[in-house]
Amino acid sequence: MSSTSVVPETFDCRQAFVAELSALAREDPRIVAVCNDSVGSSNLVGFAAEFPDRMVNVGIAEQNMVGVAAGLANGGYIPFVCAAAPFLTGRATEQIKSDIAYNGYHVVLCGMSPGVAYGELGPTHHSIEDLSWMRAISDLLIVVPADPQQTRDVVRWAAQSDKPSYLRIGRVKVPAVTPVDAPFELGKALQLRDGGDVTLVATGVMVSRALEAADVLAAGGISARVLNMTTIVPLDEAAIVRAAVETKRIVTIEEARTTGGLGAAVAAVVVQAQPVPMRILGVAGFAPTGKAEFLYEYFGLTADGIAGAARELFA
Amino acid sequence: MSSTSVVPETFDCRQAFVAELSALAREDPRIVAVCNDSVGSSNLVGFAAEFPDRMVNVGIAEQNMVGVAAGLANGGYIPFVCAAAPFLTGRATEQIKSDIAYNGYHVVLCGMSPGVAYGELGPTHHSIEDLSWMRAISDLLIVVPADPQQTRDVVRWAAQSDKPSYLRIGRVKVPAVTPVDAPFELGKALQLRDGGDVTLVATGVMVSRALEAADVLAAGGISARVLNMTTIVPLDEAAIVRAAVETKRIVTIEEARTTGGLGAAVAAVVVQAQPVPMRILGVAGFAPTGKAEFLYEYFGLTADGIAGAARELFA
Amino acid sequence: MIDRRASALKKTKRGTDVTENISVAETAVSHGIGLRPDEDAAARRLRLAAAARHIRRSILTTIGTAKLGHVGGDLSVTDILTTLFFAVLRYDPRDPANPARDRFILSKGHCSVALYSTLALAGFISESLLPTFAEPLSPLNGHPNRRKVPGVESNTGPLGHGLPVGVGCAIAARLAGADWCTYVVLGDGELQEGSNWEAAMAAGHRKLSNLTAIVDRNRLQQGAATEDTNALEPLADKWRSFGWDTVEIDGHDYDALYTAIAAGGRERPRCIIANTHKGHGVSFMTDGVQWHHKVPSPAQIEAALVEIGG
Amino acid sequence: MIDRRASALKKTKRGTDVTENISVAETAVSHGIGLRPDEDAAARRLRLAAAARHIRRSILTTIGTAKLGHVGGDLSVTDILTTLFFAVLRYDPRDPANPARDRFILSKGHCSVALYSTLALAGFISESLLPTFAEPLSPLNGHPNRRKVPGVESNTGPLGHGLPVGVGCAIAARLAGADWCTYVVLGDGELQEGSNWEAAMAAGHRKLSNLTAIVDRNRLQQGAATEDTNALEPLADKWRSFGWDTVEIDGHDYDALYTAIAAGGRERPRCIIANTHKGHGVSFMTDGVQWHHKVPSPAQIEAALVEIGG
Ligand SMILES: Cc1ncc(C[n+]2csc(CCOP(=O)(O)OP(=O)(O)O)c2C)c(N)n1
Ligand SMILES: Cc1ncc(C[n+]2csc(CCOP(=O)(O)OP(=O)(O)O)c2C)c(N)n1
Ligand SMILES: [Mg+2]
Ligand SMILES: [Mg+2]
Repeated sequence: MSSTSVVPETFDCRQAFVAELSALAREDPRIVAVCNDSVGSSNLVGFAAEFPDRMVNVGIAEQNMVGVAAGLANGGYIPFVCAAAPFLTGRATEQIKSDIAYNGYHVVLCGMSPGVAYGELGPTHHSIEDLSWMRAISDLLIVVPADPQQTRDVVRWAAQSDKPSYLRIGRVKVPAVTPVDAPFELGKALQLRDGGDVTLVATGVMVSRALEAADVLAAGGISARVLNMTTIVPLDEAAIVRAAVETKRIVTIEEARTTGGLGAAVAAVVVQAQPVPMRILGVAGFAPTGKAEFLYEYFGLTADGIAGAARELFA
Repeated sequence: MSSTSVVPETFDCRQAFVAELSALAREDPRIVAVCNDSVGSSNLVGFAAEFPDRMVNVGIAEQNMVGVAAGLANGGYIPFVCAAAPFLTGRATEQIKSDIAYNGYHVVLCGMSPGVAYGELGPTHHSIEDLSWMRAISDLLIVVPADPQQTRDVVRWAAQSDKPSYLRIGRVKVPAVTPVDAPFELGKALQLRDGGDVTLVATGVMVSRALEAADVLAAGGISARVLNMTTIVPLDEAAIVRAAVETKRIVTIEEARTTGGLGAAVAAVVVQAQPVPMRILGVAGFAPTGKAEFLYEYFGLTADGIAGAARELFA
Repeated sequence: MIDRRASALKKTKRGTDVTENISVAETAVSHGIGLRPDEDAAARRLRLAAAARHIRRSILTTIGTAKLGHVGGDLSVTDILTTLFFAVLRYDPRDPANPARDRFILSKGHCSVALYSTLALAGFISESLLPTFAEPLSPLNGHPNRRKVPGVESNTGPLGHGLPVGVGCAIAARLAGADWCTYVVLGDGELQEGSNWEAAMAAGHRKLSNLTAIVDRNRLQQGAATEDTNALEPLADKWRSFGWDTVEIDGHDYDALYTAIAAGGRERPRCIIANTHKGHGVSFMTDGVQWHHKVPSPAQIEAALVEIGG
Repeated sequence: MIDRRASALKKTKRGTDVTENISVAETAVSHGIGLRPDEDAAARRLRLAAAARHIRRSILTTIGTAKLGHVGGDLSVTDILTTLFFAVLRYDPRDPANPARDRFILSKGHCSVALYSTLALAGFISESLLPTFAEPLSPLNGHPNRRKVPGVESNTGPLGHGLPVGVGCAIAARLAGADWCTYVVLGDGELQEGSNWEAAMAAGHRKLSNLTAIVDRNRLQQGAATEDTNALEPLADKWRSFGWDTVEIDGHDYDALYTAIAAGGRERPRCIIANTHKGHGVSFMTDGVQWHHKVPSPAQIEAALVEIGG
C-alpha cells in the first residue's frame, strides 16, 4: 500500500537503549539500572555483565522497585527503572505519583515493550493505558522515542535532566525516521514532512506508519504534514497550533488508549487555541488474541487506516 | 458573587451513599462492602453494625482489596469496594484493569472523598488523577453523582448493572442540584439550565459551581447552558454535539486533572464531530497546602473562575 | 463431608478411567467429581501419570505449533494441575459456571498452555482448539481469559493476582455457607509480589480453611534462581508466620500431592510448597533457566516427546 | 566506626544540653552528631525525656491550633523520634542535604506533626512555623513534603512507601561505600501493605545491615485494633522469616530504644518492634482508637498539657 518499494531496515529500540545506557554508565558512576526480574526482557544482560553492582534487580516487585529507585536517587544515584511498561506503570502507579513525581526525584522510568508489543500475550501484557496513566501525574515528563537515534538521544537527555521522566522504549521493530541532523529537543515536535492539507501527529512506533500514510495520501492528491511528537509532556503547543492554522485538519496516532495520551493532549490544545476537525487514532479497547502486527491491522493503526481517517476530514 | 442570596443546604454524599447501600443490602443478600480499614472514612459504620459479616475489611491493603472483590463477585456476591479514591485507584490500578475490568466482573468501585476533598492532607491524599486513570481502562463505566439524590440513584443502578464500574463519591458538601423528577440514566447528560451562548459541562462537586457561574454570566448578559455530566463513560456524545452546534462554545469543569477525564472526553467528541472553542478547567497540578475550598479558589474552580473562562470564549 | 461435596454438583457422573482412554480427550469429560478418598492409591497414581503424560505431550506440541509459550513452568506445574483436575476438584465441564464448583486459579498465568491442555483433557474445551493457541482471534490467548475459556475463573498473567482473588472466592463461600473450596497455584518467583502477602495475611487472619495455595517451587524465576534474585527461603516459615498450615512436598509425586491437598480437618488456610523442576520430564530442559520462555525447535520437541512417551 | 561516622558530617559540632535549653528551639540546632556511645545512660535518659516532653507539648498545641492531625499516632511515635533525632541520627540541620547524613523516613506520614515538632527542636525548621501547620500555602502540609521541609527525605502519607524508599537509600550507601545509615519508622497497621513485604524481602536478601526499621507497635490502626482487623502476630516471626534481625522492646523506654537502635556488628537489616501506646502521655487518650485522628478540644489540650508537664 505504501509507495516505498524497498523494505527499510528495522530496529528494536531496546538495543539502542541499552547501548546508550551502558555508554553513559561508563562515563558516570551514578547511573544505575533497576529492574523486576526483567534483565532479559529489558535487554539488560550486557549492562548487568559490565556493571553487576549497578544492576539492581529487586525481583518481581514493582512497588518496591519504584520506591527503591526513589531511595537510590535520594542517595545520589541516577536510576533508570527498566520494566515491562504495563507492570511498571500499572502496578506502581501510586509510587510513581508519590515517590517519584511528587518527591521530584531524578528517576528515569523506562516502560519497556509498550503498546501492544507483547501481542499474543494479551491485554494484561499490553501497555495501552500507560500514556494516560502517566500523563495524569503532575510533574512527570513523558518522552517516546521513535527510532534508535532518538532512543539514544533521549536516554542521554534523561540522564542529565534533573526532572522525573517516563520513557516508552519499544520492542516492535521500527525503521529509522529521524534525520541525522535532527537531535532530540525536549518539548519540540519534529516535522518529518511538510504538507498543507492535513497534519498527521504521531509518536513512537506510529511515526513510520504516519509517514507511510502520508505517501498513501499523496498518491490520492492530499498533502500531509507529518509531525513526530516525541515529547508528550511538555507538549509542543506551538507546533500544534501551526498545524491547525496551516493545514486545518489534524490526525493523531498513538499505540495506546486515546483517552488521555497524545490525542487527548493535542485535542486539548486544538479546542482551546484553534478548533479544527480531528481524528484521534489509537487502541480502542482490550485486544483479541494476535501478534502486534495483526493488532495494528485490527485497530486500524496502519498506513491505510491512518490515511482513511485523514480522508474523513475532507468529507 | 453568585446571584443566589439564600445559602442552600449542603450535603456530604457519603451519607446518601451508605443509606442507599444499606437499603439495598436489606433487599439483596448478595450486596457486600469491601474496605481497607476505611469503615469510618467511608462512612460505613452503620453498614458494618447492621451487616457485620458483609463488611469485608481486609485491612490496609488495596491490591488485595480489589482482588478480593473480584473473588467475591466470582462467588456470587456484588461487592461495593469503598476506599479513599487516591489509594483505590492508584494503589490497585493494575488490579482494577485485570481483575475487575478485563475479567468483566460486576464489582462497584467506590472512590470515596475524591478530588481535593482531603484538602490539607495534601497531594498524596488528593485524587485528581483518578478520572484519567480509570477512563484509560477499557470496559469500565465511570459515574460521578453530583448530589445526594443522584448518589442514591447511582448506587441503585450500580447494584443492578452487571458491568464493572467506578463511582466517585464526594465528601465535600454540595447542594441538591437535581430536579426530583430527573432520575439517573446511564450515559445521559442532565441539562440543568438551558442557554444559547455557551455550555458549561460539569461533573460531581463542580455542578453546583457551574450553576452559580451561569448566574454570574447571566448577570453579564451571557446565556449559559449547564449540563451535569454524571456519566463520564459512556459519554453522552449527542448532548455534547448539540451543545457545540447550539451554543458554539463549551467549558468543562472537573475536580481532577484535565489530561484524561471529563474535559478530555468532551474535547475528543468536539474535535471529531463539531469543532468549537473550549476551555477545559480542572486541577492544574500538585496542590499547595490548604482546605478544599481554598484549593478550589487557587485552581480557579469557582463561579467566578468558571465564568471568567467562559468569557474568554467571547473574546 | 467429602461425600456431600462429591454429590453437590448435580449433573456430574463418575467418568471412565483416563488411563484407558487417554488419547481421546472427550471421554475425560466427567472427571471433576471432587475428592475420591475411596480410590486405591496405586490406581490413582496410574491414572494421574497417564493424564500428566497426555498433558505434557499436549504442552509440547501446542508450544511447538504456536512457537510461543513458557515450557519450563508448564512442565513444572503439570503434575500439580493433573492432581487437582483429576483427583481433587469438583466441577462439571458441561456446566462450568455451576455455583457449587470448586474454584481453581492459576496465578502463574504465563503457564496458560499447561492450563489449556488440562482443561481440554478435562472436557472444558475441545482438544482441537489447542493448535489455535495464540493465533489471531483465538480464545486461547497467551494468558488465560475467563470471558473466552470455560474453566478459567480469573484472567491472570500479571503475577500476584491469583491469591487475592482466591481469598475473595473463599470469603464468598464462607459467607454463603457453601462447601466448595478454592485452590490457587502460584509461581515461586511470583511470591516476591507483595500482593500475595497482603492476601496471605488476610486469609490467615480469617482462618480460611477452605483455601489452599500450592506453590510451584521450581526455584527459578524468569532470569535466574529465586535464591539468587530475591531469596524466598525460609519460605515455609514465611507462610507459617502469616497464619497458614504449611507443608513441603515433592511436587512431582502424585501421592504426596493428593495427600497434601486432600488433608482435611484444618482450621487454617493451607499452603503446599511443591518442590518441582522447571522442564520436568524432559532431561535437557530440567532446571534450565533459559527454558522459562524459550521455544523448543521441532527437533527438540520430537526428542522431548520421545522422553515423555505415552 | 562510630567515631568515624560522628566526624563525617563536617560542619557539625556538639550542641548544648537540650534539657537546659528546652524552651529555645534554636539552641538545639546541633544535636545531630550520630551515636554517642560515651554518653552516660542516665544523662541521655534525662535529655531525651525533656526533648520528648517538649515535642509532645508541641504536637498538642500544633494540632489544637490547626484543628487537624493524628494525635494518637503522634504521641505513640514521639519517643522513637526523640531517640533517633537526639541520640542516634547524624545530621546537620544547617546543611540538611549533606550527603553524609543519615537518612530518616517517617513512613507513617500521617504523623507529620510529630515529625515537624521534632524537626523544629532539632533545628531544621523554625518553631515559629508550627502554628502554620495545614494553613493555606504553609510548607507544613498535612503530610510531609521534602520539597518544602528540610529534614524530610521522602514525601509520605500513603502507607507502605517508606520502607521501599529506605531500601533504596541503603543500597545507595552500599554502592557508594558510604557509612551513613537509613532508619524507617513504620506504623503497625501499615504493615498490612504488601509493598512493605516486598521491601523487607529485598532488604533481607541483600543483607542490608545499614538499614533499620522501627515499627510503632501501638496495636491500633485507623478503625480498630490491628489484631481485630488483619492480625499481624506473630509479627517478629514474620520479620525474621524475611531475613531481618528482630527485637521487641518497650517503645517508650529510651534506654531500650537507644540500645536496640545502636546495637552494632550486625549482618542483616534490623527490625525493632517498639511496643507503644497510641496517645501515650495523655491518660484519656492512651490506647483509645478514636484518637487516631480525632481533634482534642481546647479543654482537652489544656488537660493534656498539664499531664505532660514540662
Ligand atoms: C507483575 C508482573 N511482573 C513481571 C512479569 C513478567 N514475568 C512473567 S513470568 C515471570 C517469572 C515468574 O517466575 P515464577 O513465578 O517462579 O514462575 P515459573 O518459574 O513457574 O515459570 C516474570 C517475571 C509478570 N508477568 N507480571
Ligand atoms: C495506602 C493508604 N491506605 C489508607 C490510608 C488511610 N490511613 C491513614 S492512617 C491509617 C491507619 C494507620 O495505622 P498505623 O499504621 O497503625 O498507624 P498509627 O497507629 O501509628 O497511627 C490509614 C488506614 C493511607 N494513608 N494510605
Ligand atoms: Mg519459578
Ligand atoms: Mg498503629
